[in-house]
Amino acid sequence: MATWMFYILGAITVVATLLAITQRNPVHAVIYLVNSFFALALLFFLLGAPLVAAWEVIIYAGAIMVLFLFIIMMLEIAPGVEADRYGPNWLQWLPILLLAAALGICTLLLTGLDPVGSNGVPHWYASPRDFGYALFKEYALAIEVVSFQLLFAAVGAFYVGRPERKSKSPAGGDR
Amino acid sequence: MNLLELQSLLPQLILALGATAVLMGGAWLENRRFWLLCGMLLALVAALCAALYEPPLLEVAGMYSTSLYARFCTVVWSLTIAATLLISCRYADLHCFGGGEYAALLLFAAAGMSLLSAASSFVGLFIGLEAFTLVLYILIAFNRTDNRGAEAGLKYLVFGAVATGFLAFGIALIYTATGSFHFAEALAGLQLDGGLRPLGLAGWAMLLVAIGFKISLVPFHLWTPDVYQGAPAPISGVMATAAKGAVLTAFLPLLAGLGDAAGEIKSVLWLLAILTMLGGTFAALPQTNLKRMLAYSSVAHMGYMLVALLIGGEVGGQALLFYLVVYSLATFGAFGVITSWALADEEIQEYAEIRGLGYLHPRRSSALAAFLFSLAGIPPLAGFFGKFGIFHAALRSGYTELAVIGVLTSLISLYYYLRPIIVLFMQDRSAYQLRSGCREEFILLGSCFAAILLFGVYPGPLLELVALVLP
Amino acid sequence: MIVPLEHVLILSTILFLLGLVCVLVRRNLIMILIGIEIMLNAVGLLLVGASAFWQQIDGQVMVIFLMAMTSAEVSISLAMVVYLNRRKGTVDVRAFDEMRG
Amino acid sequence: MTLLLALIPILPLFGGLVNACFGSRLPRPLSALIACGAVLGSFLATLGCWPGAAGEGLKTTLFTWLQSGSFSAEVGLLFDPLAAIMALMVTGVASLIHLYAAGYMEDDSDQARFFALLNLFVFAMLTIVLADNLLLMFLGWEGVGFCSYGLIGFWYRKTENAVAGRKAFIVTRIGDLFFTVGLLWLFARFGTIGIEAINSRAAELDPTTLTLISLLLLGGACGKSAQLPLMSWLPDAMAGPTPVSALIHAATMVTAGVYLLCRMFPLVSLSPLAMGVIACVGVLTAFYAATCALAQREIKRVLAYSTMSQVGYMFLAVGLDSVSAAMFHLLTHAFFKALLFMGAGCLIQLAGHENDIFQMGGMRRRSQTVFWLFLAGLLCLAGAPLTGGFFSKDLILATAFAKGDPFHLGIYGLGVLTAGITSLYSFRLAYLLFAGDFRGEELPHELPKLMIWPLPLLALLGLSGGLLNLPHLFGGRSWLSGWLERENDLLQIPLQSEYLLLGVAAAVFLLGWLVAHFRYRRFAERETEVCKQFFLTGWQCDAFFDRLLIRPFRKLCYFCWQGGDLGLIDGLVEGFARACLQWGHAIRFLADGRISRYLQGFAWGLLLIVGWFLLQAVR
Repeated sequence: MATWMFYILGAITVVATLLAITQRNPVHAVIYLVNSFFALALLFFLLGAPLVAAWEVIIYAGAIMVLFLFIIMMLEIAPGVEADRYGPNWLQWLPILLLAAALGICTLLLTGLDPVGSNGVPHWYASPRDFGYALFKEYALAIEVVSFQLLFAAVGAFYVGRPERKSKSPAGGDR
Repeated sequence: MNLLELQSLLPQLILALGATAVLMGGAWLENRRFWLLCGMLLALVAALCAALYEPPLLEVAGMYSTSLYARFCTVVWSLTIAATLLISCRYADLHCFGGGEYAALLLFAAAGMSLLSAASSFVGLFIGLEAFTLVLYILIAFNRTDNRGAEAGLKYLVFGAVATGFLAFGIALIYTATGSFHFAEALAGLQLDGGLRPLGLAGWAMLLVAIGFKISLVPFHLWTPDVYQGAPAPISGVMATAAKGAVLTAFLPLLAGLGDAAGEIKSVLWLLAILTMLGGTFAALPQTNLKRMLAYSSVAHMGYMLVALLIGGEVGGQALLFYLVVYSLATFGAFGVITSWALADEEIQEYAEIRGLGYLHPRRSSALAAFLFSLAGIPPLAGFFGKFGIFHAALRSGYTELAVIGVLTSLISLYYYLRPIIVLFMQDRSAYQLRSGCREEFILLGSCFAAILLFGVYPGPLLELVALVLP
Repeated sequence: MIVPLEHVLILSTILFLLGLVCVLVRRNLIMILIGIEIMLNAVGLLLVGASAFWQQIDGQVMVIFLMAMTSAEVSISLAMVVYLNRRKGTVDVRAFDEMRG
Repeated sequence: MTLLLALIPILPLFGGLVNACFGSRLPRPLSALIACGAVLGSFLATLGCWPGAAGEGLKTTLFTWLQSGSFSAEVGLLFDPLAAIMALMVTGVASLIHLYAAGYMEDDSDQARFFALLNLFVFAMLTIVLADNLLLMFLGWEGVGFCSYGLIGFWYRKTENAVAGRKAFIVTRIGDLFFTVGLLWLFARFGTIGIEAINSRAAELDPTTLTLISLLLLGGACGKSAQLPLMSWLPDAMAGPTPVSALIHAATMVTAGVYLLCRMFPLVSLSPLAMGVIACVGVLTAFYAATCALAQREIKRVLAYSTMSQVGYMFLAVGLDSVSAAMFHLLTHAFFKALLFMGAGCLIQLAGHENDIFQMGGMRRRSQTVFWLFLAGLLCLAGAPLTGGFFSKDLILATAFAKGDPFHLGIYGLGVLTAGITSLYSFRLAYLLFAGDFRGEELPHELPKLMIWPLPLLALLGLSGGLLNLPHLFGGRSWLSGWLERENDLLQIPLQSEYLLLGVAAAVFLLGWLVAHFRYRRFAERETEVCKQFFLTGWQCDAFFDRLLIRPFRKLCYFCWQGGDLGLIDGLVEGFARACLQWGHAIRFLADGRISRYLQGFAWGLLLIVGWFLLQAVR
């Protein structure tokens, strides 16, 4: 059951992401991406990380993507902004294709080295209690550093986004 | 997290809390110079504390070590930031920087760098690296009246974010392969007989991309000249010295921990070192802009340091740290001179603009010349000993081809280091009188100059110190 | 066992590559940032998978840090977008090639 | 005491640095005051250290300068009797010259640069004197070379001065080359560069090596001390300011060669052949330079040749195995030659910047003081009985005579002849300068007081210099020989021969005076004779070297330049440079400012790394 769920959710994620990155209109892209993130959140849940799944929905789908939407709307970015003046650039795709091929070979090698089955992801569940314990006990220091980081990111966003010596911009400052 | 752990991270605590305090104070009292000097003082206190205070724990929270090596790095980065704050005094006035924010961000960058150099786990490494990268995004675009600053900020932001993606992916792959973030276990899991070793190597490939970006190795260097050119000169100075140095110093124990299993990784580094030395040197040749030239020169120097990294062990580590200090002094000094020449609306950086400036501002010009000479590795300046140390170590460790390429490229590099010096002292001048330097700038440039001269004539103590702190 | 580890790996690699493609071929700054988000999410998936594989909680904790970092980065980058848009009136990255050589 | 010892070289260094860095900002008197004060302080420090010098001497290591494997070079000072007496002379004479220079340079706009160089010169000289290892000594050696280059060419806007500076630098560099080779050879043999260590182990060397090393050291000494065949730079070096001539080319730098040989004497004296060569070089130079001095027209060139000649005597003394005689003559010579140079500076000033003695004359009427002082110096130079110069020169000649074998008797004969010539040209100078009427057109210039008053002190020292090493014959106790612990330098000849020698010396002096009196009492412009022309140009040495060395060298250079350099090397180098630049341009255009292009760089880079890993995995 869980195995099937994994593949279905994986397919949804990939397709939604594919659609997201090919959209001409950024608003549509964001909406597709939210879809992809929902599926990803379910995958997290499936892999035994309920808390991460919840945060994926809250932070990524809820906050970050909404912020993106907000900015797109605020700046009135037209869908046609990146109409390519030079036609499709094949050279651009070349490294990607080669990279995909290289990674494919890597995966093949990997599966060749380790027969499938010996290295499976087991059913495992990290309870929020364990998680919280680890987060605030072992990684308390990291939490502190990250919180400082958020503070200074907010300061920076405020500094950069503020219009010159006039009113405060609502753009970046209040995240 | 208990009191002992906090005590062990006292320098970083001083930096981070000091940054917050300066930030909050800056909101109330708008005195730019006061906050800059205050920030400088805090950084000095942190450096002093790291140098003198023996921390009670050897490792904090399984993420950061407080070894002599980490403390040495903390001292160096704190001093760099203190120097940046000092030299920015007038620059900030000219460009109407928000004093409190500027000082706070730089202080926090110092905290991030020192955490990065002290990292003993991938979580710590990631957080430390991101901490100062985030701050740098803002600092690059800090000059809000400059289009180039905005462009530079954008470029660094996009590449930085992509590099973060690679770094995170690399760490995730290594974690997948070994099941631990801690260096000791993670690296042990990559030993030759590890079942998931190929996965770990893929992780290392990603990691190398990210590191390659941060220390601008060819072919990940393309952003470097643009960002250095657009960023405010003191910030370019920090990026060329401390930001890169912190990544290198974090990388050194990582590679050392791999031991014999580092064969493939070293061979990639070998390739990157050759590419970087050649690419940086060649690209610097046709430059006509001082900051861009310094950017490419920093690329080339990263190649030399990569050679030292590759040699590894005591010899390589010693050569690397010595070179890093010496290179940082000279590069920072060069950017310091550019800072001190800055006008309110632009920085003097095109060769055409500095023609004959040597006669108008002889002291700063000769200091710049000395810094460039040191970078070129001309005795008796310290750069010579640095290069000599690395190439000597390379020869002794059997990397003859790297030493030969290094010597060749540093010969070629004379061309682009001498060019601005010649332009500076050309008779038919087109430059006009700039403002005379302020006291802070002279103190700083003077001490940089004295240091490169001192380490060139009498490198013994620094060499001993470096040998002492090496893990 | 839910799935072999390799499959999680393949899925996250595909996502990572899709993000990279988005970063490489799009010229709209917003889309480039979105591509970066996709890359980071792929990392999150791999970390969660590895965490389950090793039955350790560290990987999941790392994902939280990653998210925090991402949100900090996004706040700065979007502020930057606003700032750049104000200066140049566009979010097309091709407009920003004043410095070169 | 150690601190005091360290202060000796550090004070002039400090003064020089202060003047070099801030000199142009300081008020003029202050800059001069700092320079003089530094050297004077150094002199006082030397006096303070004096009691420690006896016997083994003071030793101190300031810091380790280089450390590489078994090789270690320390910045260490050695203050033994030899160094002490030399240091005292250098700082003392330099103090007086600094005072004089303060007056001399009163109106020069570049005073600070002058004093900076002068102080640095004293520092470098003291480094030579006090160094306890050869490497440090070599540093000082190069330091004095550099400073003298800067000082000779001090008025660099005149091409002639700059050329003279360059010539001095290059010729002394040739000598330095020998010194360097000798130094490295010694290091290779002993694994150490400590002077004492080398001297004490010198006997371990086989005779051939010993002789060769000694000759190499002699080559170095010849370069610095302007001995044959590296002598041609000294007369030209007179282009510098007079205090420079006084300090560098009379009192200190030219004696550095003698000092080097004395320092390494335990090593050098083991090789009889080298000693013979040193004696020959010395006496030949003395004779050569004395003849040249006979014909010179410029006052400072006369003095320069006389310096060369007197330094030749010192070399002769070293070659005769008598360190104390060499040091004795070095000291008295330093006093009276500094006096002569400074007096010459005064006379030039008085005559309105006139160098040519044929255009002077009658100077006595312009200043009595200068006349008497200058005359005192000349008497010492000519070896008038009972002056310092008389005793020291006589000791050298007597030592030669005492050896008794034909070789040394020949040397003695040449030395006596030279002494006669010395007396002759001294009085020629005196008559041309002071007798008769003034022949130039210039009006007299004012003489600053500061330029006068170091002179009497030097005159006193020069005249009474004999007391330093007064022979037993005159009731003295040969203090200097005792101080240097070289009692065996004392003469072992019968009393009557000693009287005889003294008589010969006095007679030669008188003869020279008489000839000069009859020939130069009344000035007459004589026809230029061939012989005179020959002497005037220094035996045509410059021309000889020009033919022998410089022209073929130029031709070779020209060939290398045209054929080798322009054709082959430049072709290669420039081609290489052009290729590099083209590569640079190509790489530069990768960075075209486009973000998407840069991002592709990332992708390619990742591809490179992954591909490299894959390659290795396949292999």
